[in-house]
Amino acid sequence: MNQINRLAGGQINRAKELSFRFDGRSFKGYEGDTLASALLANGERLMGRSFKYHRPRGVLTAGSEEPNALVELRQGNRQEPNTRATVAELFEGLEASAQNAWPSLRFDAMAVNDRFSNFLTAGFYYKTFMWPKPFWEKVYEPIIRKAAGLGSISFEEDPDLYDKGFLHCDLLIIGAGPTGLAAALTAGRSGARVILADEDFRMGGRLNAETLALGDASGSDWAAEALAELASLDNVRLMTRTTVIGAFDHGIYGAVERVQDHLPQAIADKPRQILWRIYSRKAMLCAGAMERPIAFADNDRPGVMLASAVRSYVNRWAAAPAQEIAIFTNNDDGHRTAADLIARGVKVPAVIDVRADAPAVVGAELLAGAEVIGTEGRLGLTSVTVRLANGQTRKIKCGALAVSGGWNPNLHLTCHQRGRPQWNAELAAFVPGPDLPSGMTVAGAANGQLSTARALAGGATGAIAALDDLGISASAIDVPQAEDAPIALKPFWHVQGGKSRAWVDLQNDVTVKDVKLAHQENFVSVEHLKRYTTLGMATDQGKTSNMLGLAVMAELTGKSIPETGTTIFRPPYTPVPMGTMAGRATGKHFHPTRKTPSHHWAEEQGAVFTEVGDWLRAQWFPRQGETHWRQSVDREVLQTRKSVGVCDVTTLGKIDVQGKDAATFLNKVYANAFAKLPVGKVRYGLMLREDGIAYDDGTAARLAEDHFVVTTTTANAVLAYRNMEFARQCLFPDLDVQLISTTEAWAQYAVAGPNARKLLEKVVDADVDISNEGFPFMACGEITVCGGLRARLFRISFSGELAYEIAVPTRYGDALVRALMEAGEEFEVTPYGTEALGVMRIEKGHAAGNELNGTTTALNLGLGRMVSKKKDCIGNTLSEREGLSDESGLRLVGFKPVSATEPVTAGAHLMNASGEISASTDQGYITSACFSPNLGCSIGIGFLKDGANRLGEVLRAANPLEGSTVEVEVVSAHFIDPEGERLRA
Amino acid sequence: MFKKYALRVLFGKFVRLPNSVVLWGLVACLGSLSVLVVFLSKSGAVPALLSCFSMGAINEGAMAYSGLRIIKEALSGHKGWKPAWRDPEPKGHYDIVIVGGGGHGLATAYYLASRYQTARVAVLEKGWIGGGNVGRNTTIVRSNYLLDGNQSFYNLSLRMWEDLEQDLNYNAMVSQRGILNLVHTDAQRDAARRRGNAMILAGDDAELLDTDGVRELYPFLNFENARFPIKGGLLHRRGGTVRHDAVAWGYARGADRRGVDIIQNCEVTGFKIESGKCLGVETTRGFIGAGKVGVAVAGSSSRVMQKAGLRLPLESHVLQAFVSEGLKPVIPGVITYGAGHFYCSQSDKGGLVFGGDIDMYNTYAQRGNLPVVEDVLESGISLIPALGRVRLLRSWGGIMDMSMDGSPFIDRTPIDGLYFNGGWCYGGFKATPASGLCFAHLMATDTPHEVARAYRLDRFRSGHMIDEKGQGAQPNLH
Amino acid sequence: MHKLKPTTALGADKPQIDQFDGLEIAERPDFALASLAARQGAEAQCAELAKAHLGFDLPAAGQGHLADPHSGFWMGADQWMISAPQASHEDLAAALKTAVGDAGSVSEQTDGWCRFDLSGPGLKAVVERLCNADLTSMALGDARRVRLEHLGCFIWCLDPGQAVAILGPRSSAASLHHALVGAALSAL
Amino acid sequence: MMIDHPLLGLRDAQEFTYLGDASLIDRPDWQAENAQEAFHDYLYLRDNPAGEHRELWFHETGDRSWLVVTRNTLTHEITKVELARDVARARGRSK
Repeated sequence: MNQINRLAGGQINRAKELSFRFDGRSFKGYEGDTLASALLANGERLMGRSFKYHRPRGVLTAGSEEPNALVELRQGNRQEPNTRATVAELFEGLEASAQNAWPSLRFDAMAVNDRFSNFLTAGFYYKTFMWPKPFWEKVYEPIIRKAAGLGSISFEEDPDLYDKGFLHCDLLIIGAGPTGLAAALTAGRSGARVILADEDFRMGGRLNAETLALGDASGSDWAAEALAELASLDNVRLMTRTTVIGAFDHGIYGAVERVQDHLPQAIADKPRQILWRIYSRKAMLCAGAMERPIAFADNDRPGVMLASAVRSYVNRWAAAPAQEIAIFTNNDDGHRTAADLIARGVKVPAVIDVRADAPAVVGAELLAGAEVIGTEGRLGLTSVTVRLANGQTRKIKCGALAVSGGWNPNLHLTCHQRGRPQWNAELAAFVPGPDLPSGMTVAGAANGQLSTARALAGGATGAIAALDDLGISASAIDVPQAEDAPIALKPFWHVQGGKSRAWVDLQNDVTVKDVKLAHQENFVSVEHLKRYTTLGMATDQGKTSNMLGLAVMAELTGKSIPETGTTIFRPPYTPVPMGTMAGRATGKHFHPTRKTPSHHWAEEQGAVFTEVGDWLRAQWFPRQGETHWRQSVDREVLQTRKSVGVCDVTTLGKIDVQGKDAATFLNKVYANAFAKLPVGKVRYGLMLREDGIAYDDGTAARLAEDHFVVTTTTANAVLAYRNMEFARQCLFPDLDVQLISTTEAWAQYAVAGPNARKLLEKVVDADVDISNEGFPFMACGEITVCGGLRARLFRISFSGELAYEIAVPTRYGDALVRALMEAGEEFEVTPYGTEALGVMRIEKGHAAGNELNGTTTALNLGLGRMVSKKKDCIGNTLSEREGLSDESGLRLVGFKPVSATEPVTAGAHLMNASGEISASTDQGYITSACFSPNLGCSIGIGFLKDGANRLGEVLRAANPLEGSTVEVEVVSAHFIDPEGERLRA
Repeated sequence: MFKKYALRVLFGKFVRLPNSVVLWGLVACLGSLSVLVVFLSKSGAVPALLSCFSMGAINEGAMAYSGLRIIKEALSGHKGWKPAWRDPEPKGHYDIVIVGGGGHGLATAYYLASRYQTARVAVLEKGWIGGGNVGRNTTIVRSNYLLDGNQSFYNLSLRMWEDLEQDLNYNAMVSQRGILNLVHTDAQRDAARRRGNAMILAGDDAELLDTDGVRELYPFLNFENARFPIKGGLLHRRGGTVRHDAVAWGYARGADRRGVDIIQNCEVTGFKIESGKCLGVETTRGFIGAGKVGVAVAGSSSRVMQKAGLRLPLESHVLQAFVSEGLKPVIPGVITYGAGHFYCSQSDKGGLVFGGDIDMYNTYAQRGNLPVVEDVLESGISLIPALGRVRLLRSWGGIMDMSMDGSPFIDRTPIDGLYFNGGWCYGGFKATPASGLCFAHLMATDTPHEVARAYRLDRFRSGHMIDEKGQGAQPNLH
Repeated sequence: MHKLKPTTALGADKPQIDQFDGLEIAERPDFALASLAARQGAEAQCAELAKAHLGFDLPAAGQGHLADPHSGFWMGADQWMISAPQASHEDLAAALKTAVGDAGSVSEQTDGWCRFDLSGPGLKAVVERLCNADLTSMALGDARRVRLEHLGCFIWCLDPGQAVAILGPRSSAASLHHALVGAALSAL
Repeated sequence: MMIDHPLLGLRDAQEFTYLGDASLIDRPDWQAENAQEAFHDYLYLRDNPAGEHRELWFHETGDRSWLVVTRNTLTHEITKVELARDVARARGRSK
């Protein structure tokens, strides 16, 4: 049975026949079809099952608002749940399967829920499943979760690429129906930068779905002509398959372009979809309107459709939903549908019009003042039962029912900034309110101008007005003659009476009965109604149901619809793949990767790398025969302390501070004093937040009276720079000081260990004196290395050894590290990574990130004396608050295990030697720990209440998380060379 | 492997039955119950049976919610369901007026009536109850706090969640599915260890997982191609989710049953303050006198308290939240990315509920902007690449009362008889039961509840911040 | 002359060049960079001395100047980036400092940045996938700081609509390059 | 959002880092009698208005200038943008 319901004509390419599969069966369709139109052409009405009752469902609409016809598209790692058959373009080999049905779409066991619907009313689950208590999580909820949900995912990584982009325009036109096309022609001819976006793969909107004439051309021909002209204009960008999903602040719109969804195979390196951020100066919403259904008993059977959708399928896709199509309407649109169907040779058994004074119909029987009170057919409509004006009932045989309850303007985007729609009594619909997103205007049907003529005029004049605001003058285009039918509608929402349930929200199975129950239980506010019944919460976001629900509630409360409330819409306009919103910055490219100057060299050495912020740093350098990382790290530490080691410290933030007030400025941003630091000297500095908490430490080297180089921790480089700019621009605007980051400009290496000087002497140029006298501890200077290359040398030490940090322009960093290693060969120099660096700083009790955790003060860190009381600096005043200056508060101390073989663990909490182990007896915590190869045991540093006065005390380090408690002795945090003789050597 | 996993999540941890058995199990239980009731209704035993089966709400007799009640109503056309709460006219004076008909305000009223026998209590809501953050959050409940001052409070709150449904006779779907906070660096593991230990020491539960432990729970996370590899996670099994709207409705119903007047569409426009004492509130429905006034209005805290001339240590920011289209079971618990802004759970209805960071700028507009959406999804897809083709259905925004240290306030104000509850940042939902209880305790007894002593408005003056994140006095960083 | 061999930002000894249908992406290690900031109260003097040395007026906000040997663009309030061929101006910063003396603060920036030149008819299509710079509004020499794949970069107009230089943080050169190539493959 | 930068024109707010109320410019005198009280109010208390709000934004991936933006917190409408340094000077801040 090949395309038994395919009619002649239509905007499909019959030259290109396509095969596809649905629910395990093969079908044929044509290029230009959607999955829905192709299935209808093949006589298939059953396309899905509803969410709760698993009722058989067919297609209701011909657009993205479809609530029923949801399928799983494609296979394997491209399996795509909840795809609307109405917008899925047909392609050769398309595979779609039914979802939320078991074992099959035709026989769905879960349809038994429908039998129990009387027990499963709105919100029933709030009232039960509470007994016995444990059953909720163990029995009821698992069953409910299993039964709920729609489509399923493959659990495999999505193989497709997603992209992002940025566009700029004077005028963004959303929707390419008659209104949008008229607007685009007007604006395009004026030379303004125009973007015309439409979600469909064929622009023209209703012009492609109606048989109306524009001037002497058919609607679709006129559209094609207009599009051809627009395509020829460089200043106009046509974006088909592009849905504007959100209206954000100040003229920024989000738009999703579906680049490859209509292709059988993905093209390598090309994105599946693109998220465009459109910067518009003005925007026109020309999104048209959506027809709305009428609720009546069993109005959810496959074959019950919106009248406009029926016209779309018949006129655009040449696919008749059935051989006999009855019509149920409260307005003239139903009659237009009848005319179109009859013209295409489809039998129209009756036009059922709720209006007693309905106009006559040619070629079909008119049942004026009649209502549909029931439908029949298990998997598809076979007949409808009608209550005639005279009260008699009559059964009418039909395979489809075209329903028209009037039109709702597509005003969704006008609500994205919380704008509220207004009620329009003539349309019996909400139209855009006054508070629109800045820069947006609305025209055509979206603005309640439903006739084609008004749409065209609205688009043209709207564009002129919008451009006029921008100082761009556009001249009027001559709009063609078109129908200008008045609105002839009798507000009618649902048929009273009828034995069975009448559906309001088809997908979520919300019926008129549920709305009544909500009202009965006082869930009368629209938001309560939605949340209690789940009305409008389905994947169609209530596009076809919200108005109906509101109208039913209005009847129940006896209020008008606007009094009852409005519902506003939120982004996205239609559901968007999460991958599209993510774009390219995922997986390995989630963040940029920052590499140090020695990265390639370290790779050659077989280094193991670790993430430090966005940086990749060498963690350790395994040598032949080393089987465990500890072996490598221990060796690096011991060798550095014994002879000499080299470590890439480029990642530390570097900020150039210049100006005649540079020293004064540093006095403000550092807790300790810098004014008197001599040129050629470095000083350790501690930065506080204004609240008195220490947040970063580093050094400042004075290269000249008016020039300092400040270093920050790797983690805080950006923050420290921002804070310094804040101080410079906002707090001390008249200081002569200039800042610029030079973090990336200089490759910097620490050379540490007893032989550090000997090694460096072989690298620095002969005229540079780095003897202890010529270049003592904390000296700094601009020197030359390796035969004249400019470099900076600082005699500072994180390891506690005799140490220097040497910096050269980054492009020479690779060469310098090789030179240092070569020069160090005779001393068996070792490169060391962040692990060894960490071990050595813990052995010296230097604070780092784990200690600067955002809650610790200089006092806690044992640096209280550094905070100068003689000068103003950020943070000193509030650091004196009682809560922060407790003399017996937390202090940074060291810890050693009482039994040398036991581990000290960072994150363990400190408890007194005896007594209970609990939060109330907590004495502090260990922040950093490591195995010290020099002390031959593991050690740690951390914060202990009144720590300074508890040296020698034995405590318990409790780690219940990992089931261990270790006895530790409180010691000075300076485990090695407490007098600091080595670094002065 | 994924199929096997899919099956496991499909049937949940405890129920390992084939599809059909599960299905017919449900049918059978409903079926037999209905038969039972039909039979019993003939014998006239229904009322007695109902009251004794009404699940810890005997006091409510036949009004109580229960499975049997549903069957009874179903068989009698659902005529018997009464309004979940009344819509009374405001009285001229109440002993205690609560400003704010959100989760915290309604819970406060419920506990005032149920635990502190406060006779005349009103809740004033400018819109419709439950329309603020209690209806806009991502439904997570947990007690995984580090600092003294927070621990005992959230510990109590989580214990109250565990008994909530029986207490309220309302199924708020408290579901302790477990919360997993991932760690990606050694420093994060150290911090997680410190936190996990603090949790255990405070009487909460925590487990430190390694990479394989995480893989066992969530095999489909990005383990192979991650920018920031998953090195483990801190698992809090008693954490989970709760159906947020139901919390507001359950408290409202419970409070209403106990005589509390819930007055919707009643906006407070000012306070009547004479010689340093608050005597009541001016509202859009006239003056309402009160012995005590408690304000629990979350994101609107500054605007409301400003009417009493008070400046607060907090800012209002918008937090966006997102839900995907409905899916068959994917994510059993709650998972939180440690290298970006993303956390996610799956509702019983099937939607993935997720969120990330706030929009960063002060705002009272319940909507956000695109950069944060992109940031959240970049993080989400980086963590769970299998979600690429799942569609984002809806986004919304809630206004967070972001405090200066990320911790809340439950305290008196300098104005006699005026009390304040706020500063919940985006952690307000999980605090609802304890917040209500402690605020009720404070107002009823004029002494702070022992677990909420630290939540003082003047703690910054004395330097006693409760800063879990260590971000200092910048609300948008907490 | 010193004996240290430079590497490019991508870590090779030769600059990377990628060809696409309509676009060339060329790594440009051959430029020296230095930042110049006017001292407070010495703005006019700084501008004067800089002009004498560079041969052009320090550009206004958002603008730049292209010439040989010196080019430059505005970087921030009273702050500019100056560029010159590396081969002839290895000591660009030092020379500039000598020229402006106490009227300006100069910092070497040569290796703070990596530079990729994008040229060809496909430029617009690729740039619109990378950042929010509106090429049609950029005149010769104009420079904007933009956010590109989470990186703060400069985009510098070398030939309106035809060629730009993109300067990014040197340590992230590989990530930046990956983004540029990815966008080119995607858009062209 | 778009911020109309006084020097660069309209820039995407995403290029900026937000700090908070512009009153953070008015840092108290550390030597004043009630310095600690003043600093407390300065750092911790906020008007947090629903309406016009003067606030500090840092053009982080831009020209590194701090701006004072006057923005409505209900509508997000921006009515004024100034260089923070000019504002600071106008408020009499100096060295």
